[in-house]
Amino acid sequence: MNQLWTFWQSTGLYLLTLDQLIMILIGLLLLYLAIIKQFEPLLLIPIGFGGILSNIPGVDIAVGNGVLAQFSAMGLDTGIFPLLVFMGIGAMTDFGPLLANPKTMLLGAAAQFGIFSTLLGAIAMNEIGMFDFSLAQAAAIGIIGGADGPTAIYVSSVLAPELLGAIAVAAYSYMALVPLIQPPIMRALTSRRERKIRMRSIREVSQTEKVLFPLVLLLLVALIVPGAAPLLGMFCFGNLMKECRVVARLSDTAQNALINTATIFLGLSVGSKLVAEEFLVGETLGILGLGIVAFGIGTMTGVLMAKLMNLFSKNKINPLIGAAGVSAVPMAARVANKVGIESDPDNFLIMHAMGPNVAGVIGSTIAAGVLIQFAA
Amino acid sequence: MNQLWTFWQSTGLYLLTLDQLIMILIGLLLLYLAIIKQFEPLLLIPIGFGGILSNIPGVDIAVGNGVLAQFSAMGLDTGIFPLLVFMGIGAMTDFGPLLANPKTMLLGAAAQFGIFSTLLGAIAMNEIGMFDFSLAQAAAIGIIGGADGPTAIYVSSVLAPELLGAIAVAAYSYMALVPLIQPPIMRALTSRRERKIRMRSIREVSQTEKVLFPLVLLLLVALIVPGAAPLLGMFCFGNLMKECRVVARLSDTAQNALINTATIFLGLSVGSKLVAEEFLVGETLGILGLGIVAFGIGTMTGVLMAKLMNLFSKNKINPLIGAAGVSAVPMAARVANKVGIESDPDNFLIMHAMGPNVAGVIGSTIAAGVLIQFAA
Amino acid sequence: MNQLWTFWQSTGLYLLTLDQLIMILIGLLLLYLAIIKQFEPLLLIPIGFGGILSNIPGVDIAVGNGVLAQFSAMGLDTGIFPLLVFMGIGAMTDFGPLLANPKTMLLGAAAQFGIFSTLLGAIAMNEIGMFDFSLAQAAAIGIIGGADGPTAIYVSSVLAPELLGAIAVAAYSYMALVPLIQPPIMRALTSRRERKIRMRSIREVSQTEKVLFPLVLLLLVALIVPGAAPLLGMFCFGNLMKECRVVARLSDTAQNALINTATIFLGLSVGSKLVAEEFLVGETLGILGLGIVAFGIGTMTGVLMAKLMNLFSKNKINPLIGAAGVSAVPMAARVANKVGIESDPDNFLIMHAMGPNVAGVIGSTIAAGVLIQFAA
Amino acid sequence: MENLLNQGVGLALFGMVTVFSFLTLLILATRLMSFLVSQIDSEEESVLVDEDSLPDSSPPIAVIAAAVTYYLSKKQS
Amino acid sequence: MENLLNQGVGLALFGMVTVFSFLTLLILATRLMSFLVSQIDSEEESVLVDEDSLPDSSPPIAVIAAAVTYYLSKKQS
Amino acid sequence: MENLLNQGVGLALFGMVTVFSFLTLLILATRLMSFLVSQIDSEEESVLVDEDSLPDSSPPIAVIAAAVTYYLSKKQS
Ligand code: NA
Ligand code: NA
Ligand code: NA
Repeated sequence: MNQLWTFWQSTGLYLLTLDQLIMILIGLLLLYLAIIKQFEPLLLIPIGFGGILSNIPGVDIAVGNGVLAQFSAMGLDTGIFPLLVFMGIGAMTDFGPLLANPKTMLLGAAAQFGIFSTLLGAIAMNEIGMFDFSLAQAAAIGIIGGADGPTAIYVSSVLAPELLGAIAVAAYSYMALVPLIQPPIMRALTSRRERKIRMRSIREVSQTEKVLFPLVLLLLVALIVPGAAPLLGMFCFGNLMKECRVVARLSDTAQNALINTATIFLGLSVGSKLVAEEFLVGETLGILGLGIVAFGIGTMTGVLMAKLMNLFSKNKINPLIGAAGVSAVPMAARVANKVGIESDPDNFLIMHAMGPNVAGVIGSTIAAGVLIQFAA
Repeated sequence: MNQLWTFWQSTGLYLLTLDQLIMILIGLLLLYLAIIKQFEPLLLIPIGFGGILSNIPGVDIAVGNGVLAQFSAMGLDTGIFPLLVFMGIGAMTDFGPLLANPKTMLLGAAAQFGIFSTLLGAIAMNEIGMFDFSLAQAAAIGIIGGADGPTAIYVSSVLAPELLGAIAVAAYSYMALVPLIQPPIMRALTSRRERKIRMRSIREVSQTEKVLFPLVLLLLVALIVPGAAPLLGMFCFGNLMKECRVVARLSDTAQNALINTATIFLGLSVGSKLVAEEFLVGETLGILGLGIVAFGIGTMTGVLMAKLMNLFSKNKINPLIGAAGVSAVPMAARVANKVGIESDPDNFLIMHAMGPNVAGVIGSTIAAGVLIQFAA
Repeated sequence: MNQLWTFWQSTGLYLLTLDQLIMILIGLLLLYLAIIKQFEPLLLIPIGFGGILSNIPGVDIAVGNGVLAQFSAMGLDTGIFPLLVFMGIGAMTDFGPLLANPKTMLLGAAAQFGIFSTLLGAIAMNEIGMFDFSLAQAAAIGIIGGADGPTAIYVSSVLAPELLGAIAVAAYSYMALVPLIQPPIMRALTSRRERKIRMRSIREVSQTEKVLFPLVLLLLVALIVPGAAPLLGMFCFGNLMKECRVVARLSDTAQNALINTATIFLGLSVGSKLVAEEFLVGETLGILGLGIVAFGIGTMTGVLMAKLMNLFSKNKINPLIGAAGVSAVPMAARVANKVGIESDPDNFLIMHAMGPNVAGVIGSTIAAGVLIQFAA
Repeated sequence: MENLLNQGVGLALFGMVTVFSFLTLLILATRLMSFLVSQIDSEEESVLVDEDSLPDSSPPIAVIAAAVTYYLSKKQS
Repeated sequence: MENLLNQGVGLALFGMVTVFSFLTLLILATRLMSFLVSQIDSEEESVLVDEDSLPDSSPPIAVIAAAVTYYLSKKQS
Repeated sequence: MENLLNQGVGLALFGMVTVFSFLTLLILATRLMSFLVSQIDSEEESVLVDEDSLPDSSPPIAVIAAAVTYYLSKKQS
């Protein structure tokens, strides 16, 4: 009898708290979003599953010597996993469209207003007494507006590890929601005529330019915003391996086995931060609310910048591609294309939108560098 | 001359002890079994080779800062390597046959008698004064009966790291010997008529069921045997990645580059435990002896449970598939098929045997969870 | 204004020192050599890029908790990365040509004179008061003459980590320069008639011999030079996985995902040693000078040994293949073939040269073992 | 020694009972799951893995917010 | 609190200016790079990635030695 | 300094002798190995890698047990 009692006390049925139950349900919800709604499944499946594992009572998984705690210590607290993912993304990125039309970089700059206005929003929430965010925390929340997963995770692991779970969940969820969040804003800010603007066909970019660009980018970062060098450095390294064409086997591994492994470990590690005490707090609500505002403002400023540029240039830009400046590669570029087709079924904007789309990645990395350097 | 003497003293010829020589020969024997007899070569080649490396005198390989000592500290002492292998196996496992005929799970339960009777056998050896096993050691020895390599390694790394080498060698060797150990027992316990039983064809299982099953399994584990959650959690995670079909690239890496890498490191790490002082002890003989008994009893109880179930059910089970309940995936299922064909050349049992076969994996993981929770 | 000043002080433009600028230029030069001149790009691209990252001012990349510092601590200081690369090379090596004509191993032995004469050269530089190398440093410099990248990195990580950057750069640069360094020496030491010697066609080697060879090699190492066992052990393990043919999936991962990942990390880690204080020193000049002498002497002694062997043997060896004994697989073997074709367009030496070429790898590993055992 | 024997027998019995109970429950849970799936599948076409689907218009992310809010409100009361 | 607000506004302004300045400079640098590449490419055929090329006869490794020498000589003087 | 020179010359000589001795022994060992393999191969067909073979009836795992037993018996005596 005594042994039965001991057993009963060891079961999850006995030990499970309401907090843990809610977190397990949230984990299942993330899996549902990832599998059925196809919300960024590559990250949300490991995050959701890791979140469930982390809230199983009576066993050390996300704490102590548990396996997820070890993954987390190995690659999340150290920044290694997001940097490896970023290297792999670099090895998959084609800067061709951006090089063909460099001025679209300004769209990728403008869309980063989302980051900084969210930072201000977080501080405003402090002002009205809702929360008590530090500057570093506000900066980490702001980075959700960068619409770039590994950057958001990297920045929060440095500035506000205690908010990492909520920030990562918000960042990936809203990236998946881009097709819902962006179109109404894009339609509201543009006339039908603007949406019909056809852009000039893109010039072909030589391989030499593609090889040199990651080096030019890295050197400029080194000279101006060194704080962005770890992130952008790994990104440029991946891109150089791809474009130089003499290390195809390394580039292939960076794009496949290595990024996949890093993604699995990164997702599980982020999942290990979904423990009730850290996630079931009012701040999470604030983060979710601020995150959607961030995406909205980024979309808005991207579109407006395109309209502003059209005032001064004769080669008109279709302002829809400004929305792609938030990053969320390649979803936001596809959304720009889709909204464009609504007004003119023969106007394919996807290649034009890829330029601001990858510029948005650069822009949010620079913003991340500034935040890490000055908000830490 | 002096330098020659120093050199001579640094050579293996001078330093090699009898113990080390025997261990190197055992390592060569494992390689022979793996390469010529094809005994579980994926694990026994790294284990055997690691065993040889670990017994080279005059250089730190399995000790100090040696490379195998580092692998071992990194992934064996921490449990990471066996868990990654288990994740990969999950990503390769098809629960379809089990879902088509869930009651065959009972066969996978019954065959775990092998684990617990071996535990008792180890304690009985204590009683007659042969050895001096602790409860944790007896439990770790028992898990050999689970016929599942990563589970055996994981459990012994937690409960009895000092026996890990012998337990891993015994577990993989006997898994390879399943085609020799099982058939006589299967024939002895069944009539020719029973061996000829044809089972109903298996229903098709929907993809939705396959996606939900790893979650159902994980949640049940969380509620009842949390101690099994690390092992089964990683297994279910691998399986979910495979079945959900939206993260094919992650599933592919889990099934290939990642499990292969983890297998190489795991095997070498286990090999680093094959040092003479730990392996050349009487306990190893006891473990080898108990291990074969464990496989025999598991086979027996699997078959007998099938016969018992037939007493109460009108859909008769061919009792040969009970033997597949020990795990040893997919060897034991193939053996059931082969013995079945001896009695009726048109009776293909392989698909029916896959159900109890994977149920045996679940069963031994649950047993492992109980042992870790209550014998530690 | 204050903030602008703070920002200005945080930029690379303000912080960059002349040393760092020079190192960044050297990093760019390495990338140029790797990409345009195709100097060993697999290693020189990560090394060069890592070198640039490491010299970006104002941010911790190669120091403190920087990502390259972490890679370096994880796998370079511990020896793990070069050993994994070596395992992969083992899994890609075919000992067939060597087994067909074992006496060509003597060529691989002779070419290691380059190692030891460079060691003496380093000490001679001490004598004339140019530098102040310790015995361990001189030994690490000598290993450049082994013409084998991972071996050079492994040895210097053990004997002289402070020289690792310069030694690795020299080793890979000269390996890439083999087609320039070797031919004049080969032509000077051989007569046109010798260069026209046709060698007997190579016998077919059985698979059994190929499986046994790595084990014979490992056991001989264990008995005679245990210090070489970590390097040669991993090499033989890779080769056994390939030749035994029962673990094709492990061999495949060792040859692809695993070696590529290790190469990326190894290259970046070596790059992290290219910091100005360690690289921009007179010793680097000495190392670069000694390195080219090492390659020259190794080539010379390889060729001369072939001529010496021809005095005692009736099966004449074409002395050009002696130059392949330096290692630099497979470049040196190709150079032997190319120089041979100059004299006789129908005389293909490539297969004959592969024997001494891989023997050179064994030879330099043995030399490395001796140096580690007696110069540490 | 006697004590170890008792412990061992207890652990063996208890372990075997747990394994059996667990797998019996798993049979029931699996059957229930399969039954529910067949019910749902017969109503609608398979919902799984529709490559072209974009997220629909009622973002379930709101559920997370709702869950946290509800939880916090209960906690404070 | 007031202080945090000030800091935040400062950081936001400053961050946005930096992002814009950086990307503007990047546009200029990219254009310059593309221009130079087009000049060089028009002179000679593409130099990149010639599979058969062996290293040519003026080993640029010498440049490393030269750089280090030059640097050291300046340092000592 | 003189000492370092001596050490260096000693190490160089000794290292070169070791490399040569090792590879000479390896030639002999390789030849012996190839000879033995050719003898065995001529007697029977190649034994390696027979995909369909199942473990035969005299389990060599027993050899491990025998080795350990033998070793222990000698140790105790
Ligand atoms: Na962005
Ligand atoms: Na089992
Ligand atoms: Na060599």
